[in-house]
Amino acid sequence: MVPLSWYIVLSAIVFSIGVFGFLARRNLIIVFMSLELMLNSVNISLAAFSHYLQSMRGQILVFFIITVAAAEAAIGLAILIAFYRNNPTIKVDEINLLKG
Amino acid sequence: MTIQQAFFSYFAGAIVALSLLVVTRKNPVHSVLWMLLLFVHIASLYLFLNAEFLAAIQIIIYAGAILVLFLFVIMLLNLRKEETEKRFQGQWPFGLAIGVVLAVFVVLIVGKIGVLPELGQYSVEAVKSEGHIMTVGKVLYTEFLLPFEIASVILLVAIVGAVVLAKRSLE
Amino acid sequence: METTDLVGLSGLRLIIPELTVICIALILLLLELIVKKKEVMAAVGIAGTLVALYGTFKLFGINGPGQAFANMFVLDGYANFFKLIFYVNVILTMCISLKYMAVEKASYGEYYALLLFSTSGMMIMASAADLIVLYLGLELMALSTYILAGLMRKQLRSNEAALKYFFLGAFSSAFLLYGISLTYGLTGTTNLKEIAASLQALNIADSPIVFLGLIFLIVSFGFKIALVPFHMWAPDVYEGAPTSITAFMSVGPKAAGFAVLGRVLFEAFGSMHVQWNAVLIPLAVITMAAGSVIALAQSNIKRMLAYSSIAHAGYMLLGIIAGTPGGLTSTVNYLMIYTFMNIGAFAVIIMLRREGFQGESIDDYMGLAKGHPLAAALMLIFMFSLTGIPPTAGFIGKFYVFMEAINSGHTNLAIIAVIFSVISAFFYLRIVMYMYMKDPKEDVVLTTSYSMNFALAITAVMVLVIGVFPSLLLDLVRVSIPG
Amino acid sequence: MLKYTLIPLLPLLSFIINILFGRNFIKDKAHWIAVPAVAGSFILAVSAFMDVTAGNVVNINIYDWIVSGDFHVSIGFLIDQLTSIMLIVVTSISTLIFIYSIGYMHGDGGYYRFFAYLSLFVFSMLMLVMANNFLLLYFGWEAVGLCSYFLIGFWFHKKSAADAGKKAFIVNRFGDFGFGLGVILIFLTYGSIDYVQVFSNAGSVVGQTINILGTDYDLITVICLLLFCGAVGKSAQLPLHVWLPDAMEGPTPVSALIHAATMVTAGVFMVARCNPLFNLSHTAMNTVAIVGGLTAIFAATIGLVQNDIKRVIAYSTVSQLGYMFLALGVGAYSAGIFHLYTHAYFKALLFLGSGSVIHALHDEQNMQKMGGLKKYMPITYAVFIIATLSITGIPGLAGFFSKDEILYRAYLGGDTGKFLWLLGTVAALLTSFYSWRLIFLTFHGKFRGTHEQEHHLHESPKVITVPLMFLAVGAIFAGYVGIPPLLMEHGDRIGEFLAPVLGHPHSEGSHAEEMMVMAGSVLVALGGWFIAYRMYIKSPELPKKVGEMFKPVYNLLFNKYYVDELYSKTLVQPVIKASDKVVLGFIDIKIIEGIVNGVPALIGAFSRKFRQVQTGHLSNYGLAMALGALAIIGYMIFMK
Amino acid sequence: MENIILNQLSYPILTYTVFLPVAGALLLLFMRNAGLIRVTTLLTTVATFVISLPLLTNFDKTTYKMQFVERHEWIPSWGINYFIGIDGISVLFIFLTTMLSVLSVLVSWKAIENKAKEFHTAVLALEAGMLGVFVALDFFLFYIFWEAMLIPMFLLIGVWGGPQRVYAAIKFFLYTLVGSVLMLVGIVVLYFTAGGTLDILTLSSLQYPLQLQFWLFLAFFAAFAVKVPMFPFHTWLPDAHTEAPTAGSVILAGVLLKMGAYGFLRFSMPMFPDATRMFVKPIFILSVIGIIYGALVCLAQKDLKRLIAYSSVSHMGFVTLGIFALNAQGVEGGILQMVNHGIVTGALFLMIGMIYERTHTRVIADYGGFATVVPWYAGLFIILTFASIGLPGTNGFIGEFLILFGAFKAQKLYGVLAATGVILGAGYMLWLYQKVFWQTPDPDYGPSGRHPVRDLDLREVVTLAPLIILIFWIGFYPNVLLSYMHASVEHLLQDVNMSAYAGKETLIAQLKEIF
Repeated sequence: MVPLSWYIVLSAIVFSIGVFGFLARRNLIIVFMSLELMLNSVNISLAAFSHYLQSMRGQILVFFIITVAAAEAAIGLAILIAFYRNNPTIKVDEINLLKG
Repeated sequence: MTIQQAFFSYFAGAIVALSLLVVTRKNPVHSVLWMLLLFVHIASLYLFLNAEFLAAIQIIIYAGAILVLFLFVIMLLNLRKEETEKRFQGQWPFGLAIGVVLAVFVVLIVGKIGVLPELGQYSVEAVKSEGHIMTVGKVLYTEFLLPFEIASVILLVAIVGAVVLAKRSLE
Repeated sequence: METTDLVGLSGLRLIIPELTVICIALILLLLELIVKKKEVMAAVGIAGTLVALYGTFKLFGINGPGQAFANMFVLDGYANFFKLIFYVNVILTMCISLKYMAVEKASYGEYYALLLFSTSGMMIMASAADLIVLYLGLELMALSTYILAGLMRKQLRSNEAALKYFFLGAFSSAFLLYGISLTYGLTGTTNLKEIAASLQALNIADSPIVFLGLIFLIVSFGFKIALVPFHMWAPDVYEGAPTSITAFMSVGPKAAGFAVLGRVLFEAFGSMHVQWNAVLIPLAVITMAAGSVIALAQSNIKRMLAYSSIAHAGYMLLGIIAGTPGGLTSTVNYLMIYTFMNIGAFAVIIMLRREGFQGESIDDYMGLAKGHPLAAALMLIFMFSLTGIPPTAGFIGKFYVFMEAINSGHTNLAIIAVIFSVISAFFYLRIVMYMYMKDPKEDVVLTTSYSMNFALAITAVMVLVIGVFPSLLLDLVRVSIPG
Repeated sequence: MLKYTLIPLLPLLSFIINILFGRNFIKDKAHWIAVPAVAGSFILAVSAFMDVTAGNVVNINIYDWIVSGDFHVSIGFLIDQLTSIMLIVVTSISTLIFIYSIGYMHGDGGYYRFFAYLSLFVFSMLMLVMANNFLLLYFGWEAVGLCSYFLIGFWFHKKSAADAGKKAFIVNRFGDFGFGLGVILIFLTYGSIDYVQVFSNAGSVVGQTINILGTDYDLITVICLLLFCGAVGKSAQLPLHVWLPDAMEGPTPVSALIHAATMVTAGVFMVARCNPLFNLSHTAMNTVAIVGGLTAIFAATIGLVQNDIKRVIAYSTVSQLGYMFLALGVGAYSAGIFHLYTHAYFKALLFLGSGSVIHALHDEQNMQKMGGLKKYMPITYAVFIIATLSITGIPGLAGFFSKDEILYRAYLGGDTGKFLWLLGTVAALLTSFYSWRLIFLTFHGKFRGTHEQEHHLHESPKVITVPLMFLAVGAIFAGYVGIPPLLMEHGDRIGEFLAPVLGHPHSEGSHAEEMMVMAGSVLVALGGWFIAYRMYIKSPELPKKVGEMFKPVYNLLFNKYYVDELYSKTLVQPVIKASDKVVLGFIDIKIIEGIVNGVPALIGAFSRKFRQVQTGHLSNYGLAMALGALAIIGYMIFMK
Repeated sequence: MENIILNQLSYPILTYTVFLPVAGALLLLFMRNAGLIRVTTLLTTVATFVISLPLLTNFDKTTYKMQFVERHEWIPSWGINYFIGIDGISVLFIFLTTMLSVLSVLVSWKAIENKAKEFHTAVLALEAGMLGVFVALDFFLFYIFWEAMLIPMFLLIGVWGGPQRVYAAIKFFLYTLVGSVLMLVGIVVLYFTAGGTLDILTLSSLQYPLQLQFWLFLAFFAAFAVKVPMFPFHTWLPDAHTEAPTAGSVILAGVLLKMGAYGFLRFSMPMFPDATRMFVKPIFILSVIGIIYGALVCLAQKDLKRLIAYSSVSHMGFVTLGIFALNAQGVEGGILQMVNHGIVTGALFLMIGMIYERTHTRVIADYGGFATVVPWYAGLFIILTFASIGLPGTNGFIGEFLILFGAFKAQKLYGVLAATGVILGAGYMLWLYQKVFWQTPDPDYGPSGRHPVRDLDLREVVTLAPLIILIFWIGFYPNVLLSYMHASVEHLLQDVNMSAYAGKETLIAQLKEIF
């Protein structure tokens, strides 16, 4: 039997990797993917909890998270495209018109 | 170490490694491809956890829809010069530090997870007897009707939003 | 759970307001195809909102009938009052948007639909009794708002605002989900009431894991209500987004964030009051400090109001920190008042915008009182209200919050808050000073419309009336959220 | 009662009418209102005097002035022997000077104003002497100061006049500061500030002490000394004498009335009035006497070398006031008042006479530019001689009687008394010298002014000379109310008259002693004349020689012991400098304003600094969020 | 509640008095013609004055109780009432406020050309606010008026003021706001300590623990000391006074400064008697410093208005000194001196405004010999000068004397030190008078000069006349005002001197406990 904590630790590590990606990468698309990574890490822990609790809720939430992730991807990439049309860059550190 | 633990260890190791690859590859297309592999591994983990339906939609939606969308956009934006430039930004050491510290903190805290509340009605046997998809469907359409409906609205908004924002010209 | 109604369709009655709003939004989407006049769209939107408002209070009274959908959805006074805030917010936003969006060349029909979608998301958040519903409502609201922020597709500012809002919003969502997952794992449920029961039953209220989950929840809610240091998006997004959306955002998502923050902390984690207070108190202090102080150096009025909005979040947080029903009441009361004064202020900002003139720089307000005494007078009222000077509503809001903070023993916090409110007075006064005490640089032409005038009239009158007869509002709040 | 009220009220009415309508309507007819008013007061005063001689001492309260807690004070009058004498002095001299002013001030732009102020002064002075409590006394006290301020600064376009007015008021404030505190202390001690109650209870607090900065002092002494502060200021005693010589910037009738005859004697009056208190404090009495004696000789020495005719008389006034205090200090209150009364006449005469001279010379006041006026102005010369004889104490004239009484009483006052007597006698010598010097320089010898002045020289008109003559009569005969017992049994009628108020002198000496003192004073008076005669008539070059010989002394005297300079250097300039440079420039602007403006500036600097945190980079924002979350988690871990 | 007397008149006189200006202000919103606006404002202020007169005539001087009381429910959920009434302390300030408002409208008749409507609206709003402060018997109501007043005053200074007006206005606003928000915290603490009421009379009748008293006193002190203003919180005053338009300066000096001291009397003393006694010494010290300091700074001033402004610091030092003497003479003198200061300094500002209209300079050195140029003006000015110095016969004397009396009675040393302020006061005022009015005038200002300066006209004399009359009236018959105060002051002092922690030793012991 795999202990629950293994899953949770895995989830935590992946989450942290996602955070690292979000904070460190320049390319917005990869930043976005880091976000997806974070969501997936949550999904792992939710599924694990769900399993170990013998409850359905976690899995249902995973389902919704995936749904929302899809919607987010659509909107996020649309925003990215709209932005790219006006300012052809997707470098995080080149986007600072608004500041102060 | 039981066999399950060994398998888990492999998958966990792979997931971590793949995650790192995703966030460190210079070429976004490579990242996407590593991510595809990552999703397959995660789906496998779901199977471990007796969540067949999740494994399925992980592949179908995440890999099939979302990642494809990413690929589309990468292609659309035609990011050639990307490969010649720095992949990390100036603050990456901070990002790394935060990532590491966060991991340490969270692992320190959650690693001790032990006590779980009383078990629910959906034991592995119970789910197996009815079939996972059946169980999920039942729950989804009764207990979780409201969230389900909300999710539908969210998708609608996503469509509308994507159209409004990304359409070349409205007038 | 109702056994006879497995699907829980009987609960539909409770979500009539939400349904109404969503339906109107759908109708607007369709209507956009046939109707070209945006006034009609706005009118339908406002009418629909009014129907929903009527529905909310006619069907359920102030206190609401209770729960539905497997206890995931709750309709109580708390939720109803927040809904009132959302209705007011969306109606006023629509009123001030009409001419403005045309000037910005972003007058899409979807605008109104998205406003309503966003509102419905907020309403769901307010009524959410389950973390899953809460998450979905939050995402509904957030996704709509991301789009709205980026609606001026041709303007880089707007794009950038949407971009930043989206990425950071998603980032915070991930924290939210992580928090939810930990909470779920430890308590075995996502239902707020059951979480509370579980914490009690399993005696895990002092478990660090639960607290970690709670911290993640607070981080993500803190993002929505723009607490320092999770506020970084706010100034940029407020500045870049269309002004009407800035007005909308500065109230709606913030209120919704407080709605869930209040509900989650009080209903689910009431037993961990001490722990979350230890987190919230420093957050409140630095929020008030950063908001008040950084606003001083701003030259763009939208940006300044963004920082002001951050500072106000700090004040509102005092009510939550108090940890009493009264404290919650005071926060809600503050939010209602904040709605009027903030949208009023933004309405005046919008009036200055016209073809070829941004009207966002503070310098543009020089000598406004000379050419447009009425507009200047209204701005004056809103500025003093935001400062919290009687006899405006802003004072009542602040007073109540301070009162509850002190009542719960946080006198030091109240003293810090009043000090920062003095600092904040400086930049509000600066606007007044520019309007009244400087000579105009150039002639400012105001863009007005009937709906704009209506919105201004409503906000100004409410600010003054609540300021002088606070009972009108107080009684309502106190009935909604019984102490 | 109306009669008594009318005494001060008539001049007040005159003031009000003149000040309101003088400028536009009355103009140069102002004396038609002022003179009858003050003359009316004089008649009423005489009537009041009759009442008092008939034994009717009046003490009436007109209305409650201030009521607060247990503090209660009325506007009310006490008309007893002392007051009635003062009334006569004030009103009679005023009337004469008013008449004199008609001629003297003729054609002045502020003619109406002059009469208005003078009327106000008379009102104030009458209030001062008629008051039946300390606070009302204080009212009159300050009010006469006000009038003095107005009248010194009457020709306000002259800077010196303006400065002098201000100086007089402010110097007096120093004295009043003490006086005011004295009044308060009296109430706190006796629970009342009515004369009658205070004086009847005066003895009840003997031996009580008051703690000042940790040391215990005798309560009554403190009270008396505080009151005496006021007297020092008002009567120009050391060290607050500096304002009086400067006050000569005012028109000469003012100098005569206010700065010689009446106002400056208010201090004497007040101390005499408070004799029941002073009698209880040996220290206070001695202080009064010594201050008086020192002032007498101090001012007299300065008077020796001054050239301004009015200043000489002014220093003479200071000196004579010192005499009066000397008398009060040795307990000879009636002698002091007696001298006050005689002095009023001869000093007013001197001033008005000098006014006549100045008038004739078109505002020339320097005696070195006069001389030989005898033949042009015989009447003026005559009255000057009379006044001088009187002031130097030549037997038979008013000054002789009062001065002699003072010196005699001083002589009787033990060892201190002897010393005081010596001071007084030396002062008398000096007085005699400078008085004669004045006459010789002014009226004898050759005229040293310009030809044009010489051409215009003439005797003054009737309206000026007639009051002079009246005053001359006073200067001769006023003394006969107080003939010393040596010359006439029961001759001291004024002493007897005042005895109910002032009591009897403490000690009586022998005839021989009295004779000795009298002879001594007559001798020094003649000696003074002789020296002056030697120096200014016989050998006019002598003064210069003497001056050269005692150059340092001469300079010291000529510069009035540098007292003004001393005050300026040690008090006035430091205060003004400190207020500008230290208080305003440093404390107010640098420190307080620095903090007040510094805090917002600091916040502003913070603001500008912290807004840079908002870099605009998405990832930085994310970093902040993550850091925030991390900080909270860390806090949670380490706080556990 | 026994210690109130309900309004016996047939109409709510206090409400009318307070809100008539508001009604007038609302009326102004519909007017365009500047002349009409002026007339309306004048009529409104006059009407307010007339309406307020029955307060004086129908006042029952024999009782300390609150009179003309009106009480209505206002915010029931917080237990807050619309509760107004006056006693012997506040009645005089009502009178002063309504009178000075009339005069400040009169003096602005020609001076205000720009934005006349806003100006007069602000003046009326200000009047209502000030009146409200003096009648409020509910702390919440009080605070509303207290703060609301800042807005019109801020605008008056900032819009119609002198060259440095913006700086002055913001300084004024923020400075006073800092103080009042701390008071706000104090109010709330008090609210809960008293069990959910802000009724001033109830709050005054309760006893609070010493430690609480200590802190609350400090919180209230922050608000009141700034308003008074006491050294070292005074620096807003010279700027505000100097830059404000004449009407603003008059109201500022005449009424606004009084609110701080009024606050001490109405709140600090009866509510925190022990803390009050504890703080007597520090306040005495600050007051004495203020007296001397203000006077010294005056000596160094080069600007007419600034000099008068700093003289206010000095004079208000007397007021606080008197009030905290805690005896009948001191307190009554303090109150009287507040009225006096309102009259005299108000009149001084009026006069400076009048001369400024003519010469457009406030620099003292630009003047000289004006007694020849404008004799009537000079004549009235000298009256004010001497009233300010405190010459007997003027109102200033009565106030100062009673204060010094009270202070001397309480603490001899401070009484003596404060009395030196009287000397300095004469110094700077006479210096001012000499510089401005004496010596030879600049021929430019003469009738044939380049900028002929005319003497006062009828409107201006009418504006000043009431104040001049009051100066002498009070000077010779102060009981006309003092008699109103006796009962209230006596009651106040009873409150202060009777409390659980009587005795000095206990106080010090308790103080040690606090820290």
